Amino acid sequence: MLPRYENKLNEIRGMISVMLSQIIQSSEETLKAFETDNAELYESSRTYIKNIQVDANKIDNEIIKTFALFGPEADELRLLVAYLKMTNEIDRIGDGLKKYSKRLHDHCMGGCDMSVLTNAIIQLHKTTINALQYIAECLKNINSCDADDTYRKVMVEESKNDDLFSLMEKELLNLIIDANELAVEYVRVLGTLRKLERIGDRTVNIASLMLYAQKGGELNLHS
Amino acid sequence: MLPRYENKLNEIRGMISVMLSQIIQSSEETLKAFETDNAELYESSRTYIKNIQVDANKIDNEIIKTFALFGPEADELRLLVAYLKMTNEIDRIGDGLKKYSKRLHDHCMGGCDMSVLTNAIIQLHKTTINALQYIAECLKNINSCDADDTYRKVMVEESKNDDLFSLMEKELLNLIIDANELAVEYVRVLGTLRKLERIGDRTVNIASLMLYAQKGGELNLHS
Amino acid sequence: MTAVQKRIIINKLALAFSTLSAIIALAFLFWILGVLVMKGVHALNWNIFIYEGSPPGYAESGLKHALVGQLILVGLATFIGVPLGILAGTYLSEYGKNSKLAHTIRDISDIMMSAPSIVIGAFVYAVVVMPMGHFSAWAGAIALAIIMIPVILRTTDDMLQLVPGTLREAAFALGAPKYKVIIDIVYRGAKAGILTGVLLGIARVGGETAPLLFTSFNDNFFTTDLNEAMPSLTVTMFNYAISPYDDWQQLGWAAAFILSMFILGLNIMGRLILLMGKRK
Amino acid sequence: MASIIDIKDECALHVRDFEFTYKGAAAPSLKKVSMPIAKHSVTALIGPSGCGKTTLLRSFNRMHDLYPGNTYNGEIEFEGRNILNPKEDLIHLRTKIGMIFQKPTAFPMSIFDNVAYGMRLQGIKNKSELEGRVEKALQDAALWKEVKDRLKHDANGLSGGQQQRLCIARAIAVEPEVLLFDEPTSALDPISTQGIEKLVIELKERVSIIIVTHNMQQAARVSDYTGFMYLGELIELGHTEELFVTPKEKLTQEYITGKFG
Amino acid sequence: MASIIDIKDECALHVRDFEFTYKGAAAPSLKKVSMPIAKHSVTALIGPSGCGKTTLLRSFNRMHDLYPGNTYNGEIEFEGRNILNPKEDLIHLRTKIGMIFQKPTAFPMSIFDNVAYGMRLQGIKNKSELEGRVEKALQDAALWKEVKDRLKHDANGLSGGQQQRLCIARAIAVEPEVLLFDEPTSALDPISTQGIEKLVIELKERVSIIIVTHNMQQAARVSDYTGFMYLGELIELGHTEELFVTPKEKLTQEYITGKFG
Amino acid sequence: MIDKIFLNMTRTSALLILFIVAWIFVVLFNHSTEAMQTFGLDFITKDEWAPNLDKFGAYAAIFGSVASTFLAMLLAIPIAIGVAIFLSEIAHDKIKGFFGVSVELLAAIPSVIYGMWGLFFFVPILRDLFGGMGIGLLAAGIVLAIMILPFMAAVTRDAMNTTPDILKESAYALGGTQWDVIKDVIIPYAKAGIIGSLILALGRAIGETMAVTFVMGNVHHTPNSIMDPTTSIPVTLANEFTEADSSLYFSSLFGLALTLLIMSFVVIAVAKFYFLRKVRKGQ
Repeated sequence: MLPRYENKLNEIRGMISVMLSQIIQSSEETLKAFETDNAELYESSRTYIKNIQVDANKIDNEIIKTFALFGPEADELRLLVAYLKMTNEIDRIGDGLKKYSKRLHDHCMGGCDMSVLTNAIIQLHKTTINALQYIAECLKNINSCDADDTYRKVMVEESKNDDLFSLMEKELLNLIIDANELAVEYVRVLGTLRKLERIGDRTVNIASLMLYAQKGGELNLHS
Repeated sequence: MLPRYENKLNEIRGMISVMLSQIIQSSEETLKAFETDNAELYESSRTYIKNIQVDANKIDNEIIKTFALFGPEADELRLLVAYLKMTNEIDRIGDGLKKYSKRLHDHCMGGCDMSVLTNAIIQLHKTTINALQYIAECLKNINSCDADDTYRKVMVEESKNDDLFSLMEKELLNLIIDANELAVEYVRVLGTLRKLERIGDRTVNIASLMLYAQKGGELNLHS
Repeated sequence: MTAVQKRIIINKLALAFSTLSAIIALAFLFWILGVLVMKGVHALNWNIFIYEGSPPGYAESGLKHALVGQLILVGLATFIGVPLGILAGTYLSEYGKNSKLAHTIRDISDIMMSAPSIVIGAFVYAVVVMPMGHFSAWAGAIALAIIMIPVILRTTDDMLQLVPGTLREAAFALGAPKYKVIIDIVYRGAKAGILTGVLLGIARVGGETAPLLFTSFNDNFFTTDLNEAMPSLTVTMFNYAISPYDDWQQLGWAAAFILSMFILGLNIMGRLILLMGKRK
Repeated sequence: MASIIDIKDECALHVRDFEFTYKGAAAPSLKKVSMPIAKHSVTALIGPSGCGKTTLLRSFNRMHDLYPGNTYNGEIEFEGRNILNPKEDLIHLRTKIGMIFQKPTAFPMSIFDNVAYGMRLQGIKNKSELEGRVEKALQDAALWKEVKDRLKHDANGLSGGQQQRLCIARAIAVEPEVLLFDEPTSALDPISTQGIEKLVIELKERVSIIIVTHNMQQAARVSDYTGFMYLGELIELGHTEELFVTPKEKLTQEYITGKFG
Repeated sequence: MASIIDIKDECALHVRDFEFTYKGAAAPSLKKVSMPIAKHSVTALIGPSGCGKTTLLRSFNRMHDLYPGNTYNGEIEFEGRNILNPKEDLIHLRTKIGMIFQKPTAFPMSIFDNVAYGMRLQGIKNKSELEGRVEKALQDAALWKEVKDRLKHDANGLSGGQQQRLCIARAIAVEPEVLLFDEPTSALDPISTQGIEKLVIELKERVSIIIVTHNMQQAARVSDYTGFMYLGELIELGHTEELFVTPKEKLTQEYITGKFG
Repeated sequence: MIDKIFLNMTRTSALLILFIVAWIFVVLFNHSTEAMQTFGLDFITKDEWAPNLDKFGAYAAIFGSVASTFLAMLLAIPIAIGVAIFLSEIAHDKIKGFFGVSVELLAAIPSVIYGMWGLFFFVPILRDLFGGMGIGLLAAGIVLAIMILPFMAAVTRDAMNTTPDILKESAYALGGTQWDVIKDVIIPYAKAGIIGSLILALGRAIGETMAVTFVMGNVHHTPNSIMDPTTSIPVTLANEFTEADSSLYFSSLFGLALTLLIMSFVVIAVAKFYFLRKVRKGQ
């Protein structure tokens, strides 16, 4: 393999890793902001992922160039296709996270009583961060990491995530019924938390893409 | 170009076209169901897109094979990458539409008073169908269609879509505040309509992918 | 009988015929070779190398005069013919290439290569022997050289052309002047081929009798004077063979054997050089 | 170790534990090769030079028999018999299994006579039958239009790509069951190459095709099955699409992604 | 009509309205070609056979002058002067612009002498200087390790790929500014090809490289700029990445997607 | 500078060949004018060769040359082609190598030795078989045939060997037998080369002196049967050149030499320009 080709593959992997770690940093900082109720942290958490869409598009274009120049085959082909699909997911994660952070910030400044939810939110947040960390770890050594294991672990986090969200949804709907004027606000909170829940789905997709890149078979994604 | 390669490209385009037309049929039938309040139509509208995710994955795998066998370059490379990204969007549209249809059905059977929204929903629905039809039309002759024009038209529908949705949201939030027990139901309606609104965003992405396939430049997607 | 069966039978017949003709041909050829070796070895003894020719009946007669004369004649011819042949071949391959002049020279020299050698003898007789007034080693050597030049010219031309054009271009691309390219690259690349050509050229003239008959003529005595008639193995062999004397005929066979071994040796050497060149 | 696909369809040829040793060689050049060759499909053989792919190909029509001293072992099944049998009628075998070579091999005769040659060997003399079959073969080889007005001309006047198609016409004129292609485009320009590739794909409707190529992309483009060979062994045989997307063996993977060496 | 990129960096060569006509030809083989060649980068020339890419390459070191009767027109600027000037010192020019050929052209001498040849032509006789520079050139050509113990051996004993690297060592030993590669891997196996491609990429640190290749993928792999030629014209010159993803000219597009013919 | 000197050296050497050939013609022509003026056409149509009467008619010598060559070709061609086929297509590698080299080495043996063999070993057999002296046209023809056989076989084999392996293989691949391949592929492919080399052998045979000097008989008389002794141009030259005692005799011998040179020139030129050129074009 030409060093140039190898460099290009590494470069792309690196760019995706950077995006992922920005997302992780951002979500960790959002969590911190929520725990400490710190407005500045909310602000700064979003700066990490400001350009995530631009980055994702840049990566896509690099992948296309790699296709054009090196005509990848077999594992490299699968890897690049997986990357191409991953950028979609990461981009959406970034977008969701941005909105989540902003709206959580708003909610906390607003009048809703979040206290009943606080623990659950922290939990939801943590499972999300865990899932993100698993995939970031595996991506570092995409050729040799245990993608099967990663997939399993991410799935575990995702189902925790699902359960937590169902719980909170019930809680919130109850709140809405009672809240009158604040109902609208609670509706919004629900929407906000749903964003976090979605991130979990997408991490599953990423894990399954990594599995595909490593093992082949049919590419299978879930919405 | 080998006939085999050309066939493969046509086959893939055909598969995507079929998916799109299934989506259009499904959404048209949902609209009809909503207009005539016909439970059976709701049911049948969803059968069109039952397998959309499977189909999307099948297309992705065909695209990967084409990459492996024919090492596409230039416009064909761009087209295949665009397809690979498009299947994501179409898959999500299908998923959204499925849920939308199901939930709209539920709402209509439920107790909310939708009368104030009926017109707006029909409008929203129509703009969505229009946008879908524009891209389906362009896809038929992806090499020669006026992708610029399609993109413009889809954008127009999308902004109509946005406006309509903001209007409805305001309306619904008002309803929620007043509705007490029915509040939860209204929250759900909002979520349902948001699904339809999302489809609009995705049609814009598809239109921009087609533009990329034709014209090149940098690949640019928006969440 | 099907078409295929018919073909198989015809095939067998045809192959049998060609095998048979090969056997006939080789039988004759080995007969000749056998005679040469038997007669030659039988007649071979040390005296041949020690004594000069003498009238029939003398025990102390040998071929020393003819052996030395042969070497002088062939050596002289090589000395004249080889440089001229190589230079001319160089011109054809490196400068003339596909020009009309080069093609004319090539064609004429090919024809010369197969021209009757006795005619060359007559020519040299007219232009060397007649003006000098007597036979001489020079005349013989010139006749042989004239026969040799086309052989060497042609092989040199062929062998130089075998050197790939890109090799020359590569040398030019490094900034080498033309004569350097020819000497450093082309000659070196065709070394084995040229050497083989030279050996084959020598072998070719070594066996020539006809052109010597009336140029260097013959002599029964040892001489190294290039301005005198000079004995050679071939002419001596011819004279002895047609003589009615048994001991002269014996000497003739010995000469034939020695000469044949010499020429076969040159041929084998040439072949080996080419083979070794190829193996590299 | 090797990963050989099991072909469910009918097989044109079936190689079993096949070993081939060149005259005087210490070790066999092909080691226990077993592979099915699917009927009416294109099977490509790829691998680095010296891997034995051409040696294997030339075993299918016993081409090695032209040079005495080579030894076969194992079995190659064709039409229910083992063609490695020393008593195999090679003339018959070679009319059933045709071959196309690296370089175009137009015989020094007219275009018509080239195509008619194989049929004449089989004893067909009827002029109108010959003419009909020559035309058909040339049409099948996508050459008829280009040469129909100069059938009597010397075949050496054709371009390289045309000559190669002529050789294909000559080979299919005798209606073989199998066609062997030995790097058929390595002496051709890209455009002629494309023509030959098209032809290979079209021909599989009627014959089973085995093609040896040093050009991986060519194998990808034209074949249904691909076999990867290395050091005289068949490492992997699979559906082309699968082999190029998800090779089962590490060696195959390394070869097709260019990591060798 | 042509789409030629404007190179902002310094140029190694600059071709302007260049026309070239072979001896006795009615029409020029190269028609008004204008192109910049970027310094310290690899520029690839691609196009169907007969498009003039090799003709253009061989104009850069006036190789055509070896065969009299060809005519140049226009300008090729190199180090501030027009090298098409009939008074140009060709021997000097060719030491500044080296060339690697389709087939390895190892001279019939030892490995050492091969590499030293160009330096000796320049009059360098000092033995230790020669030795040092030969070693360096061989190292730069990634050949030192393989041959350091047999520098006195005949260069023809090397493999094809090694010989081609030897030719590269010989060319860079005289420290040229520009290296011309004329399909340098067309006679090599895939593994040696990879070695040469690696080398080309490494060498651009020090020299400007122009490479003619009939293998589009090779151009894609090794070059920074790619020029597409057709019927003696330069149709497009652009960044390789852009040219292969989004060619500006329809002809380029058709060529790289294999739609020609 | 050095370039120029080198160029001039090579060019002069090359031109020397042309000069020598022209010179040969001029010299032979000049020396034979006396004979031509004296006899005119009679020189080649009359067969009376009587030095003591100063009558020189070369018909017998010319006839002898042509007849012995014709006889030799008749005998040698089929056998040479058979040998060539055997060497290039039938023989196994080891035999091929041994026979091939033997044939080539035999082609290099000096022709005078063939003549000696003919005289001492072959002529007696002919004498026993057919009576008479043994020496004569038939003996000359056979000895010439045997002498040119190795050359002919070697060149014919070389021409056949130029047939590319894959061309042969593709004929086998269509189900051809060895003979099919030989007659349909190899011989047509090498046709021009084979004919060209046969004619080259013919040229050699015409000019051959030493092999036939022994067995021709050197009698200036047109033979009545192939067993009759006769003479040929080179034989006459070899035997009589040094004995010529009158200028007309001498001039007649030069006339013979010129005739011979023209004959061989024409034959070889035909071979080269017509057949061998074709081969070169083909390749």
